[in-house]
Amino acid sequence: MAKSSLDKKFDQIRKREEEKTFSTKKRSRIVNKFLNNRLAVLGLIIFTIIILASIFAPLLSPYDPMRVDLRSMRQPPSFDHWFGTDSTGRDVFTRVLFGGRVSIFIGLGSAILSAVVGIAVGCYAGYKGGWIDVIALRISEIFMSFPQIILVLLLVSITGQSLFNLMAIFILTGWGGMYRLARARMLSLREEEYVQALRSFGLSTFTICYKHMLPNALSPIMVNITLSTAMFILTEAGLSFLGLGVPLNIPTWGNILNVAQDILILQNYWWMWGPVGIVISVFVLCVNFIGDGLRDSTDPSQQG
Amino acid sequence: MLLVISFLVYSGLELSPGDAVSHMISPELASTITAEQLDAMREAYGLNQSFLTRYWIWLTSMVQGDMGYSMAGGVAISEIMVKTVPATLELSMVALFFSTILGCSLGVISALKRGSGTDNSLTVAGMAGVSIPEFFFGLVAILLFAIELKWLPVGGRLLPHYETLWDRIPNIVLPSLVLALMMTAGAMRYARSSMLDVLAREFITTARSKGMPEWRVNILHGFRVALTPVVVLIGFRLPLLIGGSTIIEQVYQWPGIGSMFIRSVRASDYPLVMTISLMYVFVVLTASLIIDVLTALIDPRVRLGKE
Amino acid sequence: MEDKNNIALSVRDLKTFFYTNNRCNKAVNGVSFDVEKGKTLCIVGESGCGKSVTAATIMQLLPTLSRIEEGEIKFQKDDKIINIEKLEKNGKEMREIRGSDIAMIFQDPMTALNPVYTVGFQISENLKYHTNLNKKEIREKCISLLNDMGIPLPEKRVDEYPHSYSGGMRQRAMIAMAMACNPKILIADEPTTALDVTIQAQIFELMDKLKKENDTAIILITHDMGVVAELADNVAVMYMGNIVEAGTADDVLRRPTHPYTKALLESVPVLGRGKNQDINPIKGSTPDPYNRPIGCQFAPRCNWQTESCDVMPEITQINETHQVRCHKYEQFFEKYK
Amino acid sequence: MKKLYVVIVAVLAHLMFISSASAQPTNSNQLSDPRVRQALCMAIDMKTIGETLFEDQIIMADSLLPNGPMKSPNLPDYSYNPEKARQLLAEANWDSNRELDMVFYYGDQLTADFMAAIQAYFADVGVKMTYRLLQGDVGAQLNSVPDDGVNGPAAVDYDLGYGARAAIAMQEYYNTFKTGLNPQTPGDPKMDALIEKINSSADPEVLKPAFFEIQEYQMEKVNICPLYYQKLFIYESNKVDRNGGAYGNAQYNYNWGITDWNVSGGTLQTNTGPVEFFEQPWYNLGLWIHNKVVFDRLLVADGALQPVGCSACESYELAADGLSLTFKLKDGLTFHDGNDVTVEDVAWSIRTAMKAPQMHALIGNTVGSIKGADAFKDGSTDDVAGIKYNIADRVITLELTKIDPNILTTFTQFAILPKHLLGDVDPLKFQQSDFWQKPIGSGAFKITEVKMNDFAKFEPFDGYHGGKAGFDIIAYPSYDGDGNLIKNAAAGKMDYGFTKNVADVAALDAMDNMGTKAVDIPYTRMMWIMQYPKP
Amino acid sequence: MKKEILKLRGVKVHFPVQAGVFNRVVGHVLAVDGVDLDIFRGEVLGLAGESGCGKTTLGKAILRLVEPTDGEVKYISLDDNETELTSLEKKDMDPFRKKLQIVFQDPHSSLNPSFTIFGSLQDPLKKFGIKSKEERRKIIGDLLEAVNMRREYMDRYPHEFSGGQRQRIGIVRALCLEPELIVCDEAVSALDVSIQAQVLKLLMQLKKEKNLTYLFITHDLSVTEYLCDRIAVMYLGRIVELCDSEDLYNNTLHPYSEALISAIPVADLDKQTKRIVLEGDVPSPVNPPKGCPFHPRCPKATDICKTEVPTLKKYSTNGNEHYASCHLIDLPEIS
Repeated sequence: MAKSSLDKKFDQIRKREEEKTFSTKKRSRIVNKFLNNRLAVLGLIIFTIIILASIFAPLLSPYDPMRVDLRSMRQPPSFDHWFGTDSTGRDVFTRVLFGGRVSIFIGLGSAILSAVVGIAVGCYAGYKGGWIDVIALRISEIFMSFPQIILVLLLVSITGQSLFNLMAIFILTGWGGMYRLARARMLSLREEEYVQALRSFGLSTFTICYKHMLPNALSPIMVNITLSTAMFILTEAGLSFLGLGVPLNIPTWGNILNVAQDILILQNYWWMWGPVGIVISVFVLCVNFIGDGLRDSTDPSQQG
Repeated sequence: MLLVISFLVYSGLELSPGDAVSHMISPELASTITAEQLDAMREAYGLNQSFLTRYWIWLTSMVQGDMGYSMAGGVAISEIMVKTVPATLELSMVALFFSTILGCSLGVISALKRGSGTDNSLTVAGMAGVSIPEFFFGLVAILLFAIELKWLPVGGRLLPHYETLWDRIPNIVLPSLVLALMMTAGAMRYARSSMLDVLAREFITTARSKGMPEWRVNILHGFRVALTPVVVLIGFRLPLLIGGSTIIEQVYQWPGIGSMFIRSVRASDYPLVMTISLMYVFVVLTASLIIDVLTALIDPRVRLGKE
Repeated sequence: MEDKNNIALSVRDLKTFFYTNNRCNKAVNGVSFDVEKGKTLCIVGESGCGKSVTAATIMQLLPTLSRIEEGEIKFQKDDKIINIEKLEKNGKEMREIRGSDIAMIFQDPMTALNPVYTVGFQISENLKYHTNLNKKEIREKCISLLNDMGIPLPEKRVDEYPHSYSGGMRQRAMIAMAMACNPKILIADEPTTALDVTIQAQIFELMDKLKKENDTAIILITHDMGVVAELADNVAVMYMGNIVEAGTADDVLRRPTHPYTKALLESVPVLGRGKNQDINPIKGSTPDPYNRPIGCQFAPRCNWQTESCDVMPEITQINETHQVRCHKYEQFFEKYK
Repeated sequence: MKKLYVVIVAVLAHLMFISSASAQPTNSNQLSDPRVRQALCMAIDMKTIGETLFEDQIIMADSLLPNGPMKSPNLPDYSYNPEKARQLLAEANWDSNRELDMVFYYGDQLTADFMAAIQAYFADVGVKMTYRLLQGDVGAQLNSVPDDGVNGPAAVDYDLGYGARAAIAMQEYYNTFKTGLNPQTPGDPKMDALIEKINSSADPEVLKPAFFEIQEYQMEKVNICPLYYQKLFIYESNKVDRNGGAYGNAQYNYNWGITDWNVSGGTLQTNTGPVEFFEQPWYNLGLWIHNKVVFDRLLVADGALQPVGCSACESYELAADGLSLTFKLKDGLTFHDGNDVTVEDVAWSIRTAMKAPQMHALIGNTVGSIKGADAFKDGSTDDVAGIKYNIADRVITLELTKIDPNILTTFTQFAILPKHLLGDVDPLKFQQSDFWQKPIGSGAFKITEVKMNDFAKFEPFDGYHGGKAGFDIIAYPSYDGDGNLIKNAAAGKMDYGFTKNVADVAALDAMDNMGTKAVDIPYTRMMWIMQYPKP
Repeated sequence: MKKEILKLRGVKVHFPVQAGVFNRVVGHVLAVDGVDLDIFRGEVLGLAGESGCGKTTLGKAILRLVEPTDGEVKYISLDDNETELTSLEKKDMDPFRKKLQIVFQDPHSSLNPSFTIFGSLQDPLKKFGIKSKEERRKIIGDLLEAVNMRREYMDRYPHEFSGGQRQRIGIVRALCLEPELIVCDEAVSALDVSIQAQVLKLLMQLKKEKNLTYLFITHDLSVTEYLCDRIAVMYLGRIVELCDSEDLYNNTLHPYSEALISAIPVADLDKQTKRIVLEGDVPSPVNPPKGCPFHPRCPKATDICKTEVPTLKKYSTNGNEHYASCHLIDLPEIS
């Protein structure tokens, strides 16, 4: 009987075990598992590269993202302009880098802030229950009974377009999910015996729920933060398609990609939308990979 | 619940700049209209009444089943709904149908072949599916299939002379597929993890211990149980689907509720915005109710109203 | 040993290793025992000793990241000896044995039954694959099985879902499922651990009855010496993947020869012995399966440990039925006689 | 001391550069300083922008008024001159930390790019500027006029605005600069007088010097910065043959000979179909396809929108003093539902137009100058004294209180609507009538099938006095400037339409099946400059 | 002379059962349904019964980890001051929380996985006035040594410990405020037998050293018999029998206790007795049977059992007080 690949792997492990040559690096199981997830590691690497590139954009590109050079518009990629130039002769590569700053700031910032709000409310409400929980639950239900993009549209049209408003809206629409997650986690943690032990000492609610319980609820929240980062970045792009995103004078990935609406550009000037489309997709993909990797590595029920 | 939401939306609209009348005037011609004319229009539309009065009027007529009239064109909102809701339903249901079937089967395959090349590539493909901005995906699909290859129409829903169902199918293919593909990825991930979850449960071992063939164990015992959370999660994603269809409707000139909503929001057409928002909420709430019913059908534990 | 024809299942030098997290866990590391027809073999040991893995191995119900390394599992099926370990994991032959010749019941009846199918359906699946009965006959058989298991109103209960059963009834249903095809061997993996004592008593009563009526051999896996005392004909005591002592219940309980067996017996209070009984804890704790002691696995916790214990002791046959895996069994045997 | 310095500089500047405009700020807003406004105008290199961004499809502008006989030959030169701009700004003590706020209301990419270009040019001369697309109530945010039309403060909050002014009548360009009517420019008695002058006659020769004067005065004051004159582009697929029909300003109605067009395949596909309803035709006069083909007018214009003769009228007569206009209607005209078109319908249409709020200024001016219009509007009379008609004779006479130089043009655009279907409608809620779900007119095409949001189908109308077209029209609901136009054209779903977006032109010209034709139209793109003090 | 530390009078804990769309309360789980019990200083009182009988809930109700629906829990201090605990404000409860502590069943969930042992344990000490870190470390270190663990272990995380070690840390936690009474909630049930004995021995030793009182909750009667001075047997939220541990085995009065004892398998081939197999399952505590809650399963049930609820009456066996609630005891009741 031919040995399957699994069998071969087993033989290897067994040999290692018998020769006592297995790696005994002292790393936490979660880190280990995450590092074993090739996609997640790849995601983390690319994620880091994109973030660093955005942060150090001025060092990486000699151009100013706002500098218009009408005489050199719509040039294909060249040594001078890696991603070519756009309709006003701005360097697309530079704009993608600078756009990344804003887009990532919006995505990550909104995700983290909505998580902060959601957790703050969710932890307390989940642990304490009572009318606070009822009210917070109702409010989150109101927000969640709208399809998110519809609510965002509604709010954008009410508050007007600006970076700050957009983030505020993302937080407003995003905290509900985090709240529910934190709450659900708290509800199950509340039954854990160490929590009951703390209660039997009469410790304050604040200490119990934010100091002792919260750290144990963090891993699914981390996963959720990554996933909402991805979602917010995509929503930002979708909103700029509808003309309701970040004001056009601020370069964001969504605003840059928006030129693809013009079929002429879509057909003839691939460099104006291709690279940024790929960067958005790859970045979101990486964030998703990281999220998935985190989920797998922190989920005790799955072995691998 | 609906009441609270309606009040919040109404007050929100009150806060937004301008009203329906000022939106009826195009900016290029705006300077030619006098303030008196505008006031006369406001009076005619009842916009000079206080906010609460207007809300009360709107609410009472709504309760009586009268959705009122769109301000921009004076068209009965019920009529607009009759035209746009089926379009959106058509689109999202087709997308939901395909994405569920495709997502579930791929997810199950992925779970059963866990760790294999198939699983990995499906996972990556699924992730990629949710990582591309949907309008971008839609536009590229148009470029490819409608403009370059000319296989499918660029958009629209009904065409003159297109009477039969068969005639209309080409129009729905692209938008629904694009929407479905975005959904599939999610459904697949849910199905996969749910299936993995179930496969680790003890009754799967029990089923195996009865000496049944693997397919029966996996499908009858595994998938059947995994279905419940998948159905619930797909239900929870329904708002996402409806939201997603908003953008796809724009891209494909699909005359649905989403594009109508965007127009009415831009035009501050209060009655229309209100009705559509509430309809969205209603759909979401109904969906969750349907999901409850469905889960009850699928899961006997819920059916009997016990834990 | 006794007449070969009496042996329903014979396990020789079985090794099953697990390969999770890129490590190798020698969960079952050379186990041999025989299961006699119509007798109850109790495999007893603490958690992690490999007793459940042994059961799963016999059924070939191991998880993906594990495999049978060595050894033989010989099953006597209609005068034919079948080497179970050679069969394909989910192949046709293995499936034919599973459920019909060897059946299994599990520890937690709450999770072992599929919540979305009726109990009747789940029992009938077994019959469908291993008998030629038609639908109606299957249903009748299901009802009669439930009736035999002492479930009241079986005609009604057969169409109910597991969640409307109580824990004890679920376990009865599990047994009905397992007994549906009159298996030669019933493997019961801690069948009562999740149940209350009064329910446990009911289940034991039932198993006892079935054994007598159907001449089924039972492999009962448990951690409770009390259960062993009540039910076992033969006993195998497992520790860290090995059987350290085996024999008839009489041999093992009255004349424990391995320090571990002895310690196990002395560490639990026995009902009726009152407050003045002496219990002696075993020192230390079960070793990490990835970091096993060299030689005798029990040595670090053993009061009788000597240098010779650095080598794994061989199995020694004390008498016809009683065997032990200890270097010092003789002194030990002497001292505690 | 500092004040003195400012005065000296101002005086010097006055002497050196600017002849008549006072070269100092009139209020706390630095933009009220004409030097700053001049500098801003000179900072923008419209020539390069035109050649690149606008693909050479625009005409440079030097004043509000389009090129033509009314154009003054003596306009100051504000073409690209960054050095001078910097110099002027220095003289005006421009606060380089101030960030100007530019607003606009076109959502297309080209405009965004244009704004980015202007931003860059401003930055080059040391002026900071950001731009934003107006959302929500654009009219109010853009055009609210301050209570005090001379001293402000401004009723709206922006510094610069990018927008356009289209007009049929040349006076329309300037009328809003009257004291108290303009949101950006403070009132000025001289300007008021000049405006009075250009409205005083219907005779072009009389008006010409008046237009010269007002142009020159405005450009000296630079209270707007003209950017470019917009062309309009009519596109057609190779299925369409106009058969000699003229091309003209397609935003309005003109004699294009549609009944003689040849359309291969027998169906003309176009955009500007209805979304929720058909817009009434007195507002955006020729923007939608139904405006053009479903309704009939009394007179007809040529491509340049000059009245050239009768359409529904048999004859017309404008009195020598310009204060009375008489039409005689053709015989046998019917609406699409078979009812006769009578002078009653015409009279009712005019009366209704006096009250209906959404009204094109051209029509508003004309109907407003009819005798008794004010009394009718405020409800004190039920009839308009200046409208006299005889149903049997099919004659209607309009008497005016003052000269309306554009009255004939008005009736080339003013659609006659059926009284028997709309007579009961409240003029204030004119658009709300059910009629606009499937309107009935007396034009060349009748509406036969409407799927709101999907398409509307028009078929030739037998009873049209101008002949019967040989093809149907299918109109899809998309409009000028949206991205769907190009998609649909590429997919062969577009046979006719017009656009003002040069990006569309490039895309359309690149297609094998499509062609475009540029038409000069009176349509000026400009930059508004807020000269009132900040609110 | 025996002195009470706790007096329970008519303690009831009812949980609402919610169902339906509006989460309406459709019934109550009568988890504890009227318990009178005295716990004496220095004794080990066993609380035995099957799962769902309310023993754990009762234990938690004493510490107010669940709020009793009704009844009184009185704490009697060494100087005979009685305090009714259930009516106290939360913050007034603090001094008594120090006196009453609990050890839990599950060694896996009883320690916070994100904190070191010291991190988990220091907050209660801080709260109860031990401000300096050195002092806190000393207290915890000393206690760790008292339970045969190394002082350095306080800086390790729970996952580095085995089940038995965790359970000992759980005991340290209960001991760190020097309580008078410890509720041991199934404290050894989840442990392997070899470890179980270690913990039992440890508990006995600590009791002696620190003068503790235990309320020992367990389903395992053999452990109870070994460890406890008195045993209370619960069934469906009520105490059915309460007596000295030896009397329970030798002079069983209640048929339920009798069945329970006989059902326990004994690891002694010489002591095999005839099992009394009870019919059916424990009824749902939402709708307990009328009359004696045990009557549907009782092999001896008569008509009176179906209608009348028996009360806990006092009898005497072997010269000791012996309480039982059964209609069918033919011993003279002692007032």
